[in-house]
Amino acid sequence: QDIGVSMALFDDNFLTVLRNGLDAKGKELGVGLQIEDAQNDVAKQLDQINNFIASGVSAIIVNPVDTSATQAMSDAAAAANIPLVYVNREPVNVDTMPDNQAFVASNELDSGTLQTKEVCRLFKDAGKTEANIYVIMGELSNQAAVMRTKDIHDVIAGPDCGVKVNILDEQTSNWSRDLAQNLMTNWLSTGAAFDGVIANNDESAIGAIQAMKASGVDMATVVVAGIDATQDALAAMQAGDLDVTVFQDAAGQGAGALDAAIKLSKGEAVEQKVYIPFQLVTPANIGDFLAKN
Amino acid sequence: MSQTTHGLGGLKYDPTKKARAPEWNVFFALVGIIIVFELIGRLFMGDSFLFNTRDNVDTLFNQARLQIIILQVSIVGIIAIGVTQVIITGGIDLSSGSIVGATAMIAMSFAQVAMVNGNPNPKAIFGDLGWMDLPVIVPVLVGLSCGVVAGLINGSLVAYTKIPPFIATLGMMVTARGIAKWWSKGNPISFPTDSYALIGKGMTPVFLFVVLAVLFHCIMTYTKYGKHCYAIGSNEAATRMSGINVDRHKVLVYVIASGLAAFAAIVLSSKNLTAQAGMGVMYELDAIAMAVIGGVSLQGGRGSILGTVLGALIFGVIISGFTFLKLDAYYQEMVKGVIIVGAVVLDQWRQQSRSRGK
Amino acid sequence: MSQTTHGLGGLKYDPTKKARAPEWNVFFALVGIIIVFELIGRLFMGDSFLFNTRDNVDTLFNQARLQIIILQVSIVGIIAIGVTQVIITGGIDLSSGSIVGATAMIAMSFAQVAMVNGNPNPKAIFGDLGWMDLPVIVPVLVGLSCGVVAGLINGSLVAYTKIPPFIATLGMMVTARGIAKWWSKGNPISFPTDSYALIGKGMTPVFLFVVLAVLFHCIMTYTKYGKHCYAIGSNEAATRMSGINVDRHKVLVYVIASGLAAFAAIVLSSKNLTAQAGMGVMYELDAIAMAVIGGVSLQGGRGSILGTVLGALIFGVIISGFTFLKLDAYYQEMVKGVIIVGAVVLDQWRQQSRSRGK
Amino acid sequence: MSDIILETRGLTKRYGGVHALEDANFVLRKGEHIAVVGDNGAGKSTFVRQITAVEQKSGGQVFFDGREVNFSGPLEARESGIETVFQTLALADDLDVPSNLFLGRELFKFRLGPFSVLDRKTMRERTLEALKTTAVKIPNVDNPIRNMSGGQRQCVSIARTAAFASKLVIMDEPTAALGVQETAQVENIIRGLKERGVPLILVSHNLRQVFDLVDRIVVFRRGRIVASLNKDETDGNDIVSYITGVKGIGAEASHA
Amino acid sequence: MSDIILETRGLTKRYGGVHALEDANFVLRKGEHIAVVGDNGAGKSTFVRQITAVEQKSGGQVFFDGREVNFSGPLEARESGIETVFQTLALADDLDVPSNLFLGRELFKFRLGPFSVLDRKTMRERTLEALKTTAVKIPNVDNPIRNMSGGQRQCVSIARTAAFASKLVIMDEPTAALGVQETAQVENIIRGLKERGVPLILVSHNLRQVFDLVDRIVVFRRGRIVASLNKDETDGNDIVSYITGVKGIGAEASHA
Ligand SMILES: Nc1ncnc2c1ncn2[C@@H]1O[C@H](COP(=O)(O)OP(=O)(O)OP(=O)(O)O)[C@@H](O)[C@H]1O
Ligand SMILES: Nc1ncnc2c1ncn2[C@@H]1O[C@H](COP(=O)(O)OP(=O)(O)OP(=O)(O)O)[C@@H](O)[C@H]1O
Ligand SMILES: [Mg+2]
Ligand SMILES: [Mg+2]
Repeated sequence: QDIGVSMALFDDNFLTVLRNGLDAKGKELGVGLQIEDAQNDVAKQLDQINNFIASGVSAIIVNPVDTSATQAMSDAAAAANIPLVYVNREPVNVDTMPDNQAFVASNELDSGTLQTKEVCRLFKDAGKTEANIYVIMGELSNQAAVMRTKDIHDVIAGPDCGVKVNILDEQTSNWSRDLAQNLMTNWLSTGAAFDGVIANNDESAIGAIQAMKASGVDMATVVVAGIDATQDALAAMQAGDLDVTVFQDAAGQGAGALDAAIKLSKGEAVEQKVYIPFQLVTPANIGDFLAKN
Repeated sequence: MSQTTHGLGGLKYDPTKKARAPEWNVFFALVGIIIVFELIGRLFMGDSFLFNTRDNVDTLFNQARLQIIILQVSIVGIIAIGVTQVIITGGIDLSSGSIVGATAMIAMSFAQVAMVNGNPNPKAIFGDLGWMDLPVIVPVLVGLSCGVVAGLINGSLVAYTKIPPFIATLGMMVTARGIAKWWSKGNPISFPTDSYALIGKGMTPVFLFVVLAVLFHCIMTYTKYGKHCYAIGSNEAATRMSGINVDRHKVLVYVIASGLAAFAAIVLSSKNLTAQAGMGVMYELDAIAMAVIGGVSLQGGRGSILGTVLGALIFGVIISGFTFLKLDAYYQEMVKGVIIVGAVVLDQWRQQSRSRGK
Repeated sequence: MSQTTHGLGGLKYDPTKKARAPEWNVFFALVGIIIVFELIGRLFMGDSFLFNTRDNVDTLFNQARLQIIILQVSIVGIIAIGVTQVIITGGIDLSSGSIVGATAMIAMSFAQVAMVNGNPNPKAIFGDLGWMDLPVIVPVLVGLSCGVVAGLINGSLVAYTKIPPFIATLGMMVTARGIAKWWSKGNPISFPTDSYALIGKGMTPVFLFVVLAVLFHCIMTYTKYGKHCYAIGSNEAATRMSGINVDRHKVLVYVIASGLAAFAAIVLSSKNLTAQAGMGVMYELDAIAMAVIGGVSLQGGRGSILGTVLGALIFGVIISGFTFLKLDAYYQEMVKGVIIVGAVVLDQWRQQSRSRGK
Repeated sequence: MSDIILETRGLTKRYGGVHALEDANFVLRKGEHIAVVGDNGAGKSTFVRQITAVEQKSGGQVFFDGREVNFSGPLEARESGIETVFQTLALADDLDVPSNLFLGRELFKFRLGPFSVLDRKTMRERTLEALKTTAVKIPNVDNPIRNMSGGQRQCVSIARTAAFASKLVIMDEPTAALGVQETAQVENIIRGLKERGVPLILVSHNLRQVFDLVDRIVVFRRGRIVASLNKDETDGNDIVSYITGVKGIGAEASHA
Repeated sequence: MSDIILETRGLTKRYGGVHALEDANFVLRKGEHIAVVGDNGAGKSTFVRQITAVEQKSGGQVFFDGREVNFSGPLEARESGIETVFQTLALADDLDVPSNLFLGRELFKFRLGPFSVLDRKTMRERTLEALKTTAVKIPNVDNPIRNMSGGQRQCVSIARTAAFASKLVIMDEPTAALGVQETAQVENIIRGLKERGVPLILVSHNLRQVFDLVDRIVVFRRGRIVASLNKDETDGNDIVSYITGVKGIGAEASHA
């Protein structure tokens, strides 16, 4: 029994953990997994699915590059009558999927919201009524980056925040630590005062932290938030540099997706939608997450 | 006097010993790679790469595999047809991948349906303007115009400001990617009309690729346009002195190349039923590699569309072969790099041994 | 007889009218771009780009900005020094970005500490072997060796199999990226030793960039190595006929280029305190663009390290200028593309007007 | 005035500090054949490049066919009727012989703008005819020009110019690479031009040839025109003394 | 045997179906000067390219300095002592004159492998001296070769060969682009080689020059050596009849 897996991206911290979860579960159950790297290319991903179909796999797991591109994938798999499971990102056609397709994912709306609300809370606790922040976005062509940035705007514009937060500037680091470092240094060179940095991912947050430390900024006075809860981020949090991050159970999602795929290939019924929630990570509960990602 | 059909006397000339067309080498490389996959499959996996081994189907070949081999390269292949022409004139086009991204976004936004599953289209870009459910000709023309405009800019920069094509198209690459992201602020655009969805459905991309390849093969071989492409790539100054309007010709070449990239974007977005700003990343390098593997010289002046098509097929076979062999994804990239280099080394080596006199 | 210092008589020659070095044009472009940013800043934002406007500091210039301008390009700049040499010999190197990725991963895995915040290092690659807390020389040498090996492969392919450098280094680009991903199966590698972290700390990258630039500028100008680079790029066949071992020279050039890329990877991973497989993506294009903006001809034979350094500074100024102007991220890419093209057009235009006789 | 086909007044070209051509005043009448001679590096090819607008002149005026011209490039010069064999032959190395001969003047089977279909057969036949007038031997005209010998290339270039000659022909050292027979043939082509009344500027180092073929000889020295002599009023030694500077404007300075 | 410096036996070269050189048997003795003449495209340059290993021969043997050689490239040929002026001049267009003259033989201030520091001043001075022997005029030797006239380029190439002449010198149409004075100077250089006892192969279309300079004349026709005549036993007309095929091996076939 062979199962084909198409991952959106290999060299992504979070997706690697998910992939490792899949792999471990596969070894445990003794199923052969063939994992392909779509390198963030929707078209390549669709081709990979067609290649799996040509090889006659018994089920396909897809970590979609683009959740709005899933219709064509569902169609291809349905035509060949091969079960399909989406993992980590919710497909657009979730309501019209055929019976032998399912998804296991988190709701991307939650991550940015959790993160920004916690930042608001920290500002409030520090007794501020108004705060200036910088926002570091991920790659602009990526949906997660767009969603998370939108969440930030929604929360600070909404009633839940309680503090008046001004965004001084909003730029992209393409998810990368290095560009985030340069970006932060450029911001520091303008001399404007700020109270926090919200980044779309942990790598960018760490880059900002490194730049601030190099310029002698007191890390206790700024709030820095990321998303992913990577090991580097947790270490930064332990060191008191990073204040907020968000954890999502990558390994759990991977294992869950494989379970569903195997059941579908045997013709068993599964629950079509499985949501796995995001969890907020702060210095208070960091201990629960150290061994997870 | 039988020699006069070939020339004007002088040395002894034996027309039967004419050099083999370089495309043959590429063809042999393609066949060689297929045989290697087939052999590995038979020997180590008890499965066949090309032939059908499943009981529920009764065709000789594994049809699904033959189809995907061509299908997965036909879109980059369409781009490569245009890139080949640019390279033959001695230029290079790094912008095609980004033009795919930008065109896909723009064209798709004119191809959206009003209602999805009974709800208003959540991603409608021009929903406020009511520009939905437009006839398919609108997004196609809009898309092609994007390509033509990009090509005009590329071509004019190269022809009239005399900056290196590498830089002109690099600038376009960065700019077009920026436009793609800006168009819908990074959001993907989905839910096209049924008629738009037909353009890239099933094996249609393959059909379009083949038609375009044949068309441009004839153009490059039999028309003034083609002859002048080779002349410019061979010696631009001489071509200019021969009274050819090299600048205007170059603009035309870049317009055709970008037009084909835009067309590929339309097919691609239709095939995927979505457009996103990251589409087409690195396609320019794949397209160039296909052309060069197919024997097109980056010096300009030499190569053919046929060669590029063979180069594209080599790519297709490699990708499918890797999945067939269940090669670990980590190794796929490493091996792909080696095969690209290997195919060109082989070609080079055969050409050299030929020029040694036999 | 005063002419004999320049030549052998014949035409009248006026040494005072000697053509201006092309680097001046690049320098003027750089100054022009700075002035534009300064003007826009003064007129529309009430702030200065270059000068200090803060009360708590009493320097004339905005020192932080001057520093970041150079700092953010010094790593790609180091790569561009090597790429410049490759381009001058008439080649091209597309692999440098991927070599950065692979080298960073490999070097970093030999530079890890045993304990992080009191816990065992969760990411230790060679934890089982106890290869942690190694002296800094180990990862540096390992990293440089990676570069040398990659360069040997690139160079040998180009020199001995005669395949186009575009393909040889494209193959290396794909392969090295595969190696980078495979090395730690996609996981990032972090937590280096303190001594390793010193290599890229603060302004050290700038210092290293400047030292390497001066060193290689002298080498290209005053030594046999440099002279032969220009000769090969100018006319490879002639250089070969002149009795120069062109093949061996090319290998050396590619080794130096990849070695510099590997060195840049070490500095980069030390600066970031982490290594990831995706590091260095697109650096090759930035490096090439810096060189070409700096007046290095992709035809080979012309250009200088000084030009490339100026090209790098143009990049740095653009990036900082955008942040200074708070330009919307969506527009940045579009404008960046336009500026790259603009800088080269300007340079081209000045050269042409000069060759018209004045 | 009306019998002057080409005139230059004060034509000047500088490369950086090198004064390659200074104040050249030159007149060519209809039907006249003029030779341009001079040392290596005297500025002869530079003079040709300014007239044909391969480069932009630094100063002076060019009159062609009765009006002042400022060609923007060789394309325009050619369209006005100036055909040139350049010293660095203007051939496309990767194309075969017929394609080179007809480059920019292809014959078509049917026309469709840039996508007009070439009539390769006719072009090939006409090529063989045109080349026969130069006596050159080429075993296979389908080979690319890259593979031709120095003399074969030169003959292709000359055949092209001769075939399309119109108002003015310029040849920069056309027979330098040619063998005995081919040189004789090319000289015949030039005589043919004379009969057809096509004016010619011939740059050559071969004084025997110059005296055989042309009406007037213009001597360049150090970027200046130092003499313009009718063939009948001079001889080889006289010309050589102008070339070497024993006679003429620069005579004193040449010993500096 | 020992006074033969170069010998070829059955040397053959084919390009695809083109038989450019067939069964060439050629002998050059120490100190001897030989001219190679023949029509355009007769295979003279092809012959030179096989001896100097610019291309790999299709068949036959080459003996140099007493032993059979199979040079892998021009580098090896040069290291064995064969200096050549190629018809397509082997110059690096973007480098200035001294750099071209000393290319591959640079002088150093101090040595450090590939990073040895060049002694630019001395090279420049020696360049001016070497060029003086060719009588060429170059206003500024710091300009790149790209900007030199045809004759100037040729002179740089010749000066280089003359300066480093060792066991055998080959010149492929060295004076084709040269002016009157320069040609005379180059002929003097060749006479100098004769005095120094350096053997020479001179490819030339100029029969006057050939008879002035060499001891023996080898005629190529249609890729074959059709005659090898001592200067004193022949004359211009005789040579021309061999070149055109009136005399010699191919005499009958030439009328086919
Ligand atoms: N682009 C240039 N830059 C600088 N100097 C140049 C350039 N082009 C030509 N020259 C110089 O101008 C002078 C005249 O060159 P030109 O080619 O006109 O000589 P010529 O008379 O044709 O000589 P030849 O008989 O050798 O062909 C030469 O000294 C040459 O070095
Ligand atoms: N690479 C090649 N491929 C095919 N044919 C070639 C090639 N090189 C040379 N030839 C042909 O070989 C013949 C001999 O060329 P070669 O250059 O030896 O002539 P040559 O005697 O030097 O003539 P010239 O006096 O014009 O220089 C020519 O007909 C030429 O077209
Ligand atoms: Mg000249
Ligand atoms: Mg020859």
